Amino acid sequence: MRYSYYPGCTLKTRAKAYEDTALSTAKALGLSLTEIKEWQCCGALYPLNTDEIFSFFSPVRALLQTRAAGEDKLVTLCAGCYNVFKRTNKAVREDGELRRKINAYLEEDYMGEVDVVHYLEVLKNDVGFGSIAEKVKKRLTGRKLAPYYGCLLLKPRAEMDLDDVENPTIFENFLNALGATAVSYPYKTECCGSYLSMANEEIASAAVGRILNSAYKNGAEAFVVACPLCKYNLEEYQSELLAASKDPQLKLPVFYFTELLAEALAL
Amino acid sequence: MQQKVEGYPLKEYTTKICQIAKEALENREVTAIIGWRKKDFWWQSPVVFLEDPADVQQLVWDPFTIYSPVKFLLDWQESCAAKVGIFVKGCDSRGINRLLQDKRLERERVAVYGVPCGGKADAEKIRASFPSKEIKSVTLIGEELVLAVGEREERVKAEAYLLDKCLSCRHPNPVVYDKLVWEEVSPRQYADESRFARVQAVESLVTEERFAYWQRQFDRCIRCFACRNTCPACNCRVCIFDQAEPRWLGKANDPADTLNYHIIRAFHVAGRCFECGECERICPAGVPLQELNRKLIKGINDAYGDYEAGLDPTDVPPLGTYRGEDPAGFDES
Amino acid sequence: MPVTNEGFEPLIVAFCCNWCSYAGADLAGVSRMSYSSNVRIIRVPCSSRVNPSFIIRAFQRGADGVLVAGCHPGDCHYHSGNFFTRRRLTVLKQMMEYLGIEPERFQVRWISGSEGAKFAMVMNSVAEEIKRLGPNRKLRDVR
Amino acid sequence: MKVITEKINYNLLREVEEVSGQKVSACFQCGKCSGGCPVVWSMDVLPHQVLRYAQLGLVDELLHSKTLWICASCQTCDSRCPRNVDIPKVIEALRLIILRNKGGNYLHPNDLPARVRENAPQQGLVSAFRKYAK
Amino acid sequence: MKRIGVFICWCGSNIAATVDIDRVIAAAQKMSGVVYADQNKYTCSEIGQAMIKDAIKEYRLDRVVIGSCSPRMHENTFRKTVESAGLNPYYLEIANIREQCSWVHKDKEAGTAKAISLIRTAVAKAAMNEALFAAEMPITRRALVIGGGIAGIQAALDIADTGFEVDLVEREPSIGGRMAQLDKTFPTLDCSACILTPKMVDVAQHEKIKLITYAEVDKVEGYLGNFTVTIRSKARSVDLQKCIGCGECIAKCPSKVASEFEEGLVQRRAIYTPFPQAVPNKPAIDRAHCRFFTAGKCKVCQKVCPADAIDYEMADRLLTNQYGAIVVATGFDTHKLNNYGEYAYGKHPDVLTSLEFERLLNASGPTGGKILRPSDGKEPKTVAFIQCVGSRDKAKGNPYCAKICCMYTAKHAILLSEKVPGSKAFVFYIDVRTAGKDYEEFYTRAYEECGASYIKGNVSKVFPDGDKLLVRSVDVLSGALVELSVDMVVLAASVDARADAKELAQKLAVTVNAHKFFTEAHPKLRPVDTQTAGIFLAGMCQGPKDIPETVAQASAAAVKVAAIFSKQSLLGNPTVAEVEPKLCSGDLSCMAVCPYGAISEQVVEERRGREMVPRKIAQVNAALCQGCGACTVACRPGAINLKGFTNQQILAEVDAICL
Repeated sequence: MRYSYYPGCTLKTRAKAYEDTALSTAKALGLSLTEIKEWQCCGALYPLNTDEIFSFFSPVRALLQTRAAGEDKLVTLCAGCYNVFKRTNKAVREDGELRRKINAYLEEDYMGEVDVVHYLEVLKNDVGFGSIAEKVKKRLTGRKLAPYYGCLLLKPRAEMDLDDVENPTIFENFLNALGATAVSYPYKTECCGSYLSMANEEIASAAVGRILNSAYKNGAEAFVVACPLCKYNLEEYQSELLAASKDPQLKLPVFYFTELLAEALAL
Repeated sequence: MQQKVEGYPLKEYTTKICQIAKEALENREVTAIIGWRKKDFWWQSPVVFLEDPADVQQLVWDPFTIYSPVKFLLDWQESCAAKVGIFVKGCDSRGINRLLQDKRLERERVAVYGVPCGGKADAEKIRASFPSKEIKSVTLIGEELVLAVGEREERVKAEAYLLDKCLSCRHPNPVVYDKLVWEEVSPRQYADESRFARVQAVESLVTEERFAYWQRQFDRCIRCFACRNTCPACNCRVCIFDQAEPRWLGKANDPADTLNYHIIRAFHVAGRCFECGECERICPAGVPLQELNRKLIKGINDAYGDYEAGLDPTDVPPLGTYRGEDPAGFDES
Repeated sequence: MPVTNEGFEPLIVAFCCNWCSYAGADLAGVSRMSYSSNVRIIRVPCSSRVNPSFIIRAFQRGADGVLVAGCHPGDCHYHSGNFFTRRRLTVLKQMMEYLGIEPERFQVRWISGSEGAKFAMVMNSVAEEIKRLGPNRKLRDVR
Repeated sequence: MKVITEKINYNLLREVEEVSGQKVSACFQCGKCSGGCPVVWSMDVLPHQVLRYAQLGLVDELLHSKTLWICASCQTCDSRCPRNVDIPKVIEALRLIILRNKGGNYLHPNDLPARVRENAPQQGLVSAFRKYAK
Repeated sequence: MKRIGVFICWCGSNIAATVDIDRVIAAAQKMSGVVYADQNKYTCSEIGQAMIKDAIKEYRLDRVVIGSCSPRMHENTFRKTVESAGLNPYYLEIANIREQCSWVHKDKEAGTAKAISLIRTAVAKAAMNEALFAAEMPITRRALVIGGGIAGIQAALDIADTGFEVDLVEREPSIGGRMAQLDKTFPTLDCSACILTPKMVDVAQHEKIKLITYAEVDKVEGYLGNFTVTIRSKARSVDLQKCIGCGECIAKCPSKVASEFEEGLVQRRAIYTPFPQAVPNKPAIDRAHCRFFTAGKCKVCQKVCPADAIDYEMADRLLTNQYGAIVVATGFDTHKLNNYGEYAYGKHPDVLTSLEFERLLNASGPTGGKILRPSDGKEPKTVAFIQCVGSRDKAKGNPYCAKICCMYTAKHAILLSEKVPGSKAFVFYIDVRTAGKDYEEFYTRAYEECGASYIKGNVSKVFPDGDKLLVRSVDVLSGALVELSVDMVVLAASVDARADAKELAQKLAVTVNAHKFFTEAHPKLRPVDTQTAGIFLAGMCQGPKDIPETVAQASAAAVKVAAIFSKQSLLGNPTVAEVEPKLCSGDLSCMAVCPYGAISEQVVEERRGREMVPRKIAQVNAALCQGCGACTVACRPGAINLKGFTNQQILAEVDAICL
C-alpha cells in the first residue's frame, strides 16, 4: 500500500522518535510512505477566521504535491498537521467560494480529491488491528497504558470524523492489538492546554494535572499519544502535580503510539 | 450459427405470398387481403387491398415492399365487421402489437401472415449508382442485390443499398403472426451499434449548435402531417392537432408552432415508438424524425430500464407506469 | 449572446400543484419571504395535470422560463401523480435539451407545503438563471 | 458594566460576526460551553458570557477580557453546542481585532522562558505565535 | 359573451400597501368580458360579501373573479357567497394577489403589474368556468383507529360511544402504549395505571369496538367515506380464542430477552405479555427470540399449556376491511442517545433515561417502586436530572422542544423527595416551561417544598468517578462553575416521531414534517385534520404533547369522525375527470395511471352510416375520482378532461398570463 507522507516541522526535530518509529513500523508492515517534496509548515492551526485565505495555501500545496505524485492519500502523524489538513481538505471540497479563491491564487484546480488520513487510521483500516496483532512479536502484556486523545484528532465533531468525539476507542483497540491493557479513565479527551504552555503555564499545568491524576487513579503506568504538543505538556507538568500521589519518584512516561508499535514488532 | 438470409429467387417469394392469399380468400378465412403490389416503376411496391381471389396475382414481394400496411387495418375495422388477412414484415408486425396494446385492433378480426425480411432497398442509393431509367428489376438474394440494368445483370453488396432503418433493424422477423410465410432470418449483427449513432452525433453538439441543427431540419417541414398519418403509434381517432376546441396547435406557419408539433408528436410516441422509421422515410422534406424518436427511446432506456415497444402487447409502456426509486432528469433536491 | 441582460425582466410561468408547491408558495407569502416578481403561478391540482402542451404553449406565448413544481416523490396527495410527472417531464426535458433549448428554461422541482423558504429560493434562482440567459427567442411565436 | 444604547459598539459587533462567520444571536445561553471548558476556571468571562456580552453589545468589556488569551481553541464547546455556534471562532475574531491593531501583540518571543524555548515542540511555538501575535 | 365581475380586496393594508388597487381596477375594466370591477377593504367581511351579491344581481354577473388572499384560505367562503346570489359556486375564480403577490414583492410597481396579470389570468379562466355539481357518495360508517395508546383508546371509545363501529389496531401484543409505562402523572400525581387501565378494559368490553392487537396497517386505498385498508395481523403463535391467560407458558419459557416495557431494565420471556394489566391479557411468542423458532427445539410452552392454545404454525393474516374514516394515533419513540457520549449513558449503569427512571418509580416495575441504583441496588441520595437531552439541539438532536420534559422532571424531583427521605435533586435546565393549568404551581412545589435545586445550565459532561458520577456544568445565572458528585444521573431524552412514521404517511397519503411528525391540515384552525379528507390525527404522532392535550385531541378526532358518520352520504368533489366520447380512442392509457381505479371501460353505441355499432371507450366513476388529472396527460387526444381544470381553462390561463 502506497501513501504520500507529510512529516511537519516537529517530526523532523523535537519529535524525531515519532517519525523514526512511524517509518520503521510502516516498513515492517509493508506500507510505503513517501515524503512529499518541498513541503512547508502547515501553519499548526486551522484558521478560525473567515477573512483571510493565506493560511490555506501551505496545506493545499502539500495536497497538490500528493496529487502530482499520483497518490490519493496523504498520511500525517502530528495531530496538529492532521487537524489542519483534514479540515482544509473538507473546506475545499465543500465551500465552492473558498475553493475558487484558493485555486485562483495558486493557479491550480484542486477540488479536494486527495484523502487525508492519520497513520492510526491507516493501521486500523488498511492494515487492520487484527493483522497487526498477528504480526506482534513481543506482546506488551501487563502494560497498563492510558490512551490520551487530546483534541486535535477528534474535534470539531462535524469535521474530523476519526472516531466518536466523546467516547473514542481507536487507541484502545490499537493497544489491545499489541497485547497491552488500555486503562479506562474519564479524562482521555480533555484538553491538555495546548499552546497555553507557551504563555500561560499555570493554566496548562492545572489542565494536565487533572488528566494525570485521573489516569493514575485508574491504574495507568504510562500515556499513549499521537501529538507532540500533548506529549510535551503531559511530560512537562508531571513533577509538581504528582505531589498529590505522595510518591516524589513517580513518573508516568508518555509514548507515541508508534513507539509502542515498534516495540511490539521488535524493531 | 449460420447466418440465415432471404435466399429464394424473387419469383418463389411472390408465389408463396400469392398462394397464401389465394387460399385464405378461397377458404373464406378472410374477406380481404392487405399486401403489396408492383406499380409502374421499379421502386414502387405500395400497399394493396384485395377481395377477389382472382386478383391475388397482383401481390408481390421485392426489395421495395417498404410501406407499412398496418394502419389500413384501422380503416378496415371502421368500415366493416369482417376478418382481414395482412402480410407483415418484422417492423410491421410490431405495428400490429402497437395497435393491439392501444386496443385499436381486435385480434380475432385479423389473420397475420408474417414475412421474415432481409431488409428493403433504398431507391435513392440505387439511383445514385445506376441509371434509373434502365433499371428493370431489383432483387435481393442473400447479401447481394441483383439488378437488371438494361440488358446486363449487376450484382452488388446489398448493405450499401439498403435503407438505413433496415441496417439498424433489430427485429427483421415478425413478432406476432398466425402463419409464418417462410423461414426466419437472422438480425444484422451491427444493428445494435448503429441504432443510436445518429442520436449520439447530435448529442455531441453544444446547445446552440443543436438548436441550429434542428432549426435547419424543421425549417423544411411543411406540416403535411404525413409522419403522423403513416405512424401506427399515431392512432388516435381524433388527433390533438386536428382539434379546434381547444386549439392545441396554431394553424399559421410559425416556426414555434412547427417546433410545438414536433415536440408533442415525439412526446406522444415516447415509450410507444417501435422504430419502424416510416415517419422519416415518408417525410417529403427529409426531416430526420428517427433522430428524435430514438433520442426518447435512448433516454427512457437509460433512465427507466431497457424497453422495446411493440414486442408484447400486454405490457405497460414506460410512461404509463413508474417505480418509486426512478431517477429524474432534473434537480430533485 | 450578451453576457449581461441589464433591464431584462423575464416572465416565468410556474405550474404549482395545489397540495404542496402552491401551499409552499402561500407559506412563502405568509412568512413574507420576498422573491422575484417575474414569477406567475398557475394552480393545478397535481403536477401530473401538467400537459407538455401547456409548457410549450407558455413558451410560445412569451414565457422566458417554465417551472413545474410538485410534491416530493412519495408525498403526492394523489399517491402517485408525481411519479408519472417525473417520468413524463424527464422525457420532455431531455427532448427539449436535445432540440437545443437551454436546460434552465424548463425546470421541474419538488417543493412541499412546508418549504416556503425553498419556494422563494427556487423562484429566485430560476429568475436569476433566466435573466442570465436572456429572453426566450427559440420557442416564441413570431407573429 | 451596564447595557446602554450609547455604549453598544454596533460596528465592532458586526465585525465580530463577519470575521468569525458565526451568528452570535443564535446562542440561547444554555451554558453547555462553559460547563465543559477545560480551562474555564481561569477565565474572567466565561464562554457563554462571551456570547452574552456580544449579544448585548458589551464588546468593549470583551476586548479587555483575559478569556481571549486563555481559550486554547480545543473545540470542546462547539462540538457540544446545541445551537451550532463555534465559540472559538468568535473568540478568535475578538483576538484578531486586538492583534490587528498596532502594538496589540500578546506574546513576544523574548517573553518565553528559556526552558520552554529549548524544549517545546515547534508545533506549540508556532501555534502560540499564531494565536498571540501578528 | 360572459358578464364577469371583478372584486379586488385590500385586505386592509396587506394587499393595498404593495398593490395599486385603483390601477388594477382600471385595468380589469378593460379586460374582455368584464362588465364590472370594484374594490373592498375586506372582501371576506359581511359587507364585502354583500357587495358581491348586490353586484351580481345589479349587473347580472354570471362569472365572478375575486383578487384576494390564497384560494386555499377563502375559496369556500366566496363560493358560498356566489351560490347565495344564485350562481353556481364554481363560477367563482380567485386570483391570489396576497400570498403570491403583495406579501412577497416589495416594489409597488412590480406588485401592481403582477396583480393585473394574475387578475387577467383569473378572468380568462373564469370565462371558461362551467357549472359543476358534486356527486353523492355512500359512506362506510366504520372507523379505523391506528395505535392503542391513550390517544387511540380515547378516540376509539369516543367514536364507539356515538354508536359507530370502530376497529382499533395496535402493533404490540397489548394496548396501553406509553402511558402504561408511566408511574404517576403530572400535575395531579394520580397513578397512571389507575386512570388508564379502566379505559383499556372499556375498550376490550365495548360492543362497538373490535380490538386487533399485534397487527399493523399494510395498505390503505380509497378516500373519505370509503377507505379499503389491509391490516397485517402478525402471527401471535397463541390462539386467543383458546388461551385462558393462565401464564403457565410464560413461567416455563427458557428464553429471556430485554423487556421493552421495562425499558430494558429487566428481562422478559420469549413468550410474554408486555405487562401485568395487558389487554388482551394473553401472551404472544416473540419469534425472533423463541428457542423453538431460532434453534428448532423446545416447545416447552406447548407442553405446559393447559388449553392447547400454542400454535407454532400460525402465519401472518391479511385482513381487508372497509372504513369511512381513520384516526392515526401512533405515538412516539424516545430519542436515541448515541450522539450524547458526554453523558456516559450506556457507559455507566447509574445514568438512566427518564423513562427508565419512571419504571424504577413504578410499583410494578423492576424494583417494586423503590428508587435503587442499577449498579449496586443502593438508594441514591443525590440525583442530577439533565433536561433537554436531544431537545432544542439543532447540532446533534432535535431542534424542537419536547414539551413534556420540564413537567415530568419536576414530577421526578417531587417523587424522589417522597421516596428517598433526605435525598437531593439537582435539575439542570436551559429554560423551564410550564405553560398549562396548575403546571407552574407543580413546578414551584418541586423547588419550594421538595428541595429540588434548579440550576440553569446545560450539563456539559458527566464523568464516571468511582461509584459516583461527576457532573460538570455552569450556573448561567451566577456565573459559578458547577461540579457535583452525584449518585445517579437521569437524562430527559427528547421525543422523536416513530421511526416508521414516514412509511405509514405514504401509505395513508398524508404528509409528515421535517421531523416526521404527521402534518395537520392547518396549524391553528384544523389541528386534528390531515390534508387528506377522512384521516385525522391524535396525540404525539402529530407533535409533542402531554396526556391532557393528547386526550383532548383524540376526542376532537372522534367528533370529526362522528360528524362524517352522522350523514348517510357525502357530497364528492365536483372537479373530477370526464370523458368526451367523440375523442376517446378507447386505448385506456388513462386507466393505467389512475390511482383510484376510477376509470373503467364502457361500451357506447355509435352511429356508423345507417347502423349503430358498439365501441369501447373509457368512463369515469365520479365518486371514485379525486381529481388529480394524471389521466388527462396520459390521454393523447385530450379526450379525458378535468372539470374545473380543463385543457381549455389552463390554456386560456397560459395565454392570459403570458400577455
